[in-house]
Amino acid sequence: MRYPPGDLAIWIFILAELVVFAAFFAAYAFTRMNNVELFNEFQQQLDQRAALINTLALITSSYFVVRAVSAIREDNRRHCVVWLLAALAMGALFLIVKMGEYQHHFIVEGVSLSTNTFYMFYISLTFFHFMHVIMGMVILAAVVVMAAKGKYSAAEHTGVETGASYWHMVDLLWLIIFPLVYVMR
Amino acid sequence: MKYKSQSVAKLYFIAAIALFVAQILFGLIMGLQYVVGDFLFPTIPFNVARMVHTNTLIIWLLMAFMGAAYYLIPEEAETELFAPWLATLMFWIFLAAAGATVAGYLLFSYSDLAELTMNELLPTMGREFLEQPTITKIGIVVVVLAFLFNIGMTILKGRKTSINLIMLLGLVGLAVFFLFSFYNPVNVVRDKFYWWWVVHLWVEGVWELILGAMLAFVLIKVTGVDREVIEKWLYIVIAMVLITGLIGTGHHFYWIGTPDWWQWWGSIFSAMEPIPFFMMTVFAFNMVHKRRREHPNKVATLWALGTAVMAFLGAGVWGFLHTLSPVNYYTHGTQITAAHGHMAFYGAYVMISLAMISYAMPLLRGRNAANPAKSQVLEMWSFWLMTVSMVFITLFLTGAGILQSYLQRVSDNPMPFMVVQEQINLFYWLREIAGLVFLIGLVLYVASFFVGQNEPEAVVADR
Amino acid sequence: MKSTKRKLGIRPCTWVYLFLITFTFVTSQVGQMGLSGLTVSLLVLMLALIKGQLVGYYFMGLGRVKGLWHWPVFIWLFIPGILIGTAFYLTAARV
Amino acid sequence: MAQAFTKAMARNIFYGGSLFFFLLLLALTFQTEADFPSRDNRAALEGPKGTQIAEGKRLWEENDCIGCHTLLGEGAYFAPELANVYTRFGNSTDAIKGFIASRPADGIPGRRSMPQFNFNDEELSALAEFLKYVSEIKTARNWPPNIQG
Repeated sequence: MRYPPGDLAIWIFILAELVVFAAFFAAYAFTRMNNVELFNEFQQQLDQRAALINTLALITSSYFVVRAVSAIREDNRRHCVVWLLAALAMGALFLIVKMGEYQHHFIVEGVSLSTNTFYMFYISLTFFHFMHVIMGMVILAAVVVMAAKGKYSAAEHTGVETGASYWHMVDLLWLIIFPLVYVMR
Repeated sequence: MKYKSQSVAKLYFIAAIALFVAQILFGLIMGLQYVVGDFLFPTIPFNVARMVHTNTLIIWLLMAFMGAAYYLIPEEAETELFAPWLATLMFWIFLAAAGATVAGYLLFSYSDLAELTMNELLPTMGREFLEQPTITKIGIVVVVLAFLFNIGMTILKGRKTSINLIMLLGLVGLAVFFLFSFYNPVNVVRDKFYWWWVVHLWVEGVWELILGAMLAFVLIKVTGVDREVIEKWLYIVIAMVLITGLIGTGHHFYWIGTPDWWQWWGSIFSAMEPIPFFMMTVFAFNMVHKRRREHPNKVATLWALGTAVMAFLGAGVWGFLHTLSPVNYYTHGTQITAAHGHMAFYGAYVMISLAMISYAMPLLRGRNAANPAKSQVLEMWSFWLMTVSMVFITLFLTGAGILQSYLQRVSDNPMPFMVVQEQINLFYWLREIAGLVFLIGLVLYVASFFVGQNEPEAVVADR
Repeated sequence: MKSTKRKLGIRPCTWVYLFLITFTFVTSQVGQMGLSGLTVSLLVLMLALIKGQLVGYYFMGLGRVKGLWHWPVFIWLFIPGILIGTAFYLTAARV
Repeated sequence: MAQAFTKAMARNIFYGGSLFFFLLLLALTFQTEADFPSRDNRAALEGPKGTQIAEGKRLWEENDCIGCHTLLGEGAYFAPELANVYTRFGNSTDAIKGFIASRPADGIPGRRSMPQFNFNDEELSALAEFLKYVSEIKTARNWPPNIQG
């Protein structure tokens, strides 16, 4: 194969998104250089357990999507839909846990983008990613609807692969955010 | 020309070129005032010359966009314009309003103009690029609404192509974001913040949809490449424009009292803004390379390729130069901004308008496909003169800006503004000379419409 | 694509999934224990990059793609990885 | 195998991506509005002083000062930055008033000069108060970089 699975257009989009996040990651790491104490102090305010659950949720969700793609490659539409729904459920779990985290930081602690540099990065990175999870879920939901209508088959399932590729990117981003923002110090 | 009603575009294009000439003349006056401070003082003070320079630019670009819309939308929709008479009527209203406004700038002092037009009822005047009296702004809204209605109805009754939809979306966005020009709070920070919703979201947002649609239309016509291919690239390019450009607005929110975190958001997203311009360059050259036919209108192709290159240089590269907040800290509001503004406006919007005019005018004037060779050669000369002199204007202003930033802001003993201005005088003289060359190019451009009219049309030699 | 009949047993993607989960627990454990320092950070970073590569290679399916498109995720992990690693190294060197 | 790159997908990305980033811009605008009170010196806009500042801003606009000067770096680049002119003039509104009032009507031979606007004392005070208010806006990194603007 010369091209990645799914529509090439989504890959151009994925590349653009990856570049933006890469810039944010590098900015985080280099800004931390001059604010080590601040970063270390406020990193400890973050909820490690929530981050663990969320990482597991996204990885599992990504795995379910992989299974959905293999199901449609075997022309098994019903399994494809079921796996995608399971992936969506995992995405929803992520959102719920994340909202719990935000509820604590935003409402209980009253933190905002302007609180300090660490929270600026924490909120920017995670909220931007949070919006991507929602976007990814919207895409997956559209794929589920199409799959349920029987639009995909073993011969033609570019749509499933396109949605899957985007969703894996959402997972991929989190795989870096998790250690960078929550663990590395 | 396939549809009779497309001919209304001709009026718009002629007015656009006339205003373009006025814009350049006032640009030269300003350029001279930079070095001969009392030139025309106090008859035409600098601020008046600048208002005329920037406002005629905006108006002639709007004229060109409307002309382009009236030309390409019926052709794409494969139907006559919904109401050609409305288009003609709106043209005269728009021209009269524009003429009256410019005359107002020149004949009255600005404060008298404000009083005369009852600015106190809804104060919107006196903000950069939005200097038009409130009544003119309302006039623009009325004209644009009538225009949108007209082209919207045309699209509704005809074929719905991607180019038409994107053009329409861009023009609707233009109208919607212009509404922010009526919001003028006393709070300066808020005033500036929403002012950018007009200025940035126009030139780095919806105008680029218009640009993209016009470029795609011209490319389809002159290259004969499959519409499907051109349209999908168009979508990708403008998607990237908005993805980077919407949050890219943040590069204006570094130092105007807006919160610090904009420095990160603005820097990161606006650093991506050259990407769509680069894609556009690759796209345009690719399509011309893959062309399925040789179009006799060579000069239209030249303008289209010129747009792709110069927009990338002016908006992409020169924008990137000072878009990162640590750099912008020193360059904000210096001649660097002026350098970027000149090349970006010329490269993106002036050149695409001229590309469209270059493609459409021969057809509007009753030719089969193109102007006679003699006329085209002259227009190519004007292309190179204007483009090369604009490159030099930009380079000289960049030189001036770098020195200015250093002397006034970076060095250990910052000098006062006016002292620095004298230090960089040489660059302003060079810029003015380059400006004169630009004017020569413009004169040739206008002349190209009259040269060789009786000669036979250019044709393509068989390959 | 040639389809081969799968033997019964665990699919490759499931193995990848199990690896990802394991690595995640390791990373999380490091966090919970409050371990810090350059070596720990770089190890955690390394784990994350490996995880990313697994996702790119097996989940996104780039492993089977030949040519230019084989590389985007790898390059994406590599460059920020180097940058983040450098920044943490310089930070540690400074203290 | 299906077509690798379709117009339909490109279109979806355009609409979806634009909507996504526009919503993000709205979210960031919301946050900006929440941050404004701590930066934009809005306290100065209350009371009789506030009325005077509003009058000053009106004069600033109706004489197109932005056509030559920059204010917080925005405007024309023909004349000095005015966001910090209050501090540059030694924190004195009187100095600002004196400067504006003393511009020669016929300009300065061969040099750039500010026009004579014939403001009365009340108007001069309003303008000076407006510029003082702007100088007290809290900008990031206290931009402009130095007193020269």
